[in-house]
Amino acid sequence: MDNTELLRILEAVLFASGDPVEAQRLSFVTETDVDEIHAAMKQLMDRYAFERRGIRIVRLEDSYQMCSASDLAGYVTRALETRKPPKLSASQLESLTVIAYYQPATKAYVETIRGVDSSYSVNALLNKHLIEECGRLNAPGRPILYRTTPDFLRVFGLESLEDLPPMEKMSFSAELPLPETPGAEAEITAQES
Amino acid sequence: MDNTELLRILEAVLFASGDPVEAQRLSFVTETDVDEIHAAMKQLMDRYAFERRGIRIVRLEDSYQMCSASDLAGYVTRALETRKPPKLSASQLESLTVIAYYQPATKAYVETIRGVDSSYSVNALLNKHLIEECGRLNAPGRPILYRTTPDFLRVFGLESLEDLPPMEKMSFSAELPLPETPGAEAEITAQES
Amino acid sequence: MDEPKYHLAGVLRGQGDSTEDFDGPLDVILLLLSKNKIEIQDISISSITEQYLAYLDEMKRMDMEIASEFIAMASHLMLIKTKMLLSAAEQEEAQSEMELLIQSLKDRQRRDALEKVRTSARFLEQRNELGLGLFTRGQEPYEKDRTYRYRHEPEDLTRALAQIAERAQRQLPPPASNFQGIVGKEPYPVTKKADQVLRKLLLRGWSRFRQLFRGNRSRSEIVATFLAVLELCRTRKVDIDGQGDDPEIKLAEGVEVNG
Repeated sequence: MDNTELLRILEAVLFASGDPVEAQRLSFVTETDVDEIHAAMKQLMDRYAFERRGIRIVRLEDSYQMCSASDLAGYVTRALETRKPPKLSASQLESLTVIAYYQPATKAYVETIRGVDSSYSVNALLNKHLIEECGRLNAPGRPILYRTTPDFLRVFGLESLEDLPPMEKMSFSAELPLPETPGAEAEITAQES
Repeated sequence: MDNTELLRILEAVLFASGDPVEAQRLSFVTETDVDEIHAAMKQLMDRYAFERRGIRIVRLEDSYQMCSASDLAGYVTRALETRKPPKLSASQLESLTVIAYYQPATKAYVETIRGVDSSYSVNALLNKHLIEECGRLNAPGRPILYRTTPDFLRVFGLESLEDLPPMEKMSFSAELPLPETPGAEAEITAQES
Repeated sequence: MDEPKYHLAGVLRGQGDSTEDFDGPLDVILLLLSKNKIEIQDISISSITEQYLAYLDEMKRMDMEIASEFIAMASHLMLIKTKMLLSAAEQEEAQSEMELLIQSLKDRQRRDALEKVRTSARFLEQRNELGLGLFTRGQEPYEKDRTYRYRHEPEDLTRALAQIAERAQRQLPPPASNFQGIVGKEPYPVTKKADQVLRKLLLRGWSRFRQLFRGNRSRSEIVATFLAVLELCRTRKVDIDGQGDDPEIKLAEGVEVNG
């Protein structure tokens, strides 16, 4: 399959899906090597960024998803008469951070670190599809384990859990470049590969 | 607002909407004249068409909608279909066998031979394109006649119906009262087609 | 003169009602533990004392100023270690001080983790500003592909034929012997059964529906019991209270059992 045709198919499939699509699935559908899929997706993402399109593609671990450009959020919300989803409360953010860093993690673990009951915030995160269940801990009571979802990555502008800054060396002077500019994206990808 | 920015916004809004968006609404959101909206949309549609994108924009009256390119529908379907389609059940296989050997055959005939209601399995076989209608029997109620399709041959690795394994020694074939002789049925089909 | 008694908890609280002042020494202990991959739970007083003192020596050698709480912690560790070697009473005391130390270490570790989590949460909060503006869309409706993609052997057809033939054979009426035991003399007359049910109910005034069947030995006895309950309802001897498959059966008011 020639490259132009491949890019067309990837574009159509990502558009039609709405949800994140795994590279594996794209590879199956196009009968193309997964590595080539990643290369083609990179090409497509760069093109979108370079042409400053109103649509962009984000990578979420090994999946890709199409979304509207974030700087146009105001127009989108007005046109669709929706609102930007509300920001997380401080306690939800804290619980989410614990789960993001220590996943898979139980509610009890979140509560141990936070020192307060976290049932409410864990449920809120589940409702917002930012975390999901992923089995049970092999311990008395077999408590539920939670992990973050691809939605979590997208909503926090991360490509992968590896983009979470390491906890010990956290400092705000060395912020992650936001993947809005093409240059920055290239940098991140270069580091990863 | 400059033209590039306008196109970006239109692209983002159409993308996020999913449904058709009225030009009026686009005009309101972008604070741009409706005529200019139509002109800009024309420009965007032309660009999509020229670049042979996997996404296209269609105009419906005074609304615009983004959809995946229709020639890529096959890829989209394969990508989005997550559930494995079910295999033939035992009763579907039985009904298919009856139709294969006695075609063209009515549902009532299938039921006489199988001794059980076969509406569900005959419908399932139609949905799977393994059988198809081929006229009606000249009998009270004019019941539909069914025959196997080329897909049936492909699925069973047969070149023609003559390759069906012989069905000798089937004890019931003599016992059962056949509602019509196959010869008569064939005649009717010939008349109708 | 009495030996001065140091209780770890007392000292920790002695310093201005806060354990914060001891964060330094506790951090050092945590560091030493993690270096040796020892869980807080498995801490051994003698080895940690030794390592802690070695650490202080190293600081001294490097001419670093050692804050007083580090010295205080050292003497506490040594004190606990010493008490471990003394009488049973002293050992017990040392044990509880040890537990306090472990608790302090755990709290310290938790506080530390929470601090880190909060820093990371602030990072995520910033990223959230960007991510919340990314709008996604729902799935586009698509035409289902109904092509049947499995492969079958032609023999599947002959097997299906055989199946049909076999079933046709079985369509003969079943022999009368099959019905033995189903149709026959009723060994449990419903009236007798109704009497038994009433007696059961009389004991407590009510029963769970399923309980009435307890002890029934055959299908026909179960059927008789069921019919008896229906009959008792019809004649308003019992009331059914509740829904589902196991309601309460109550004796209707004013009902008495004869004999």
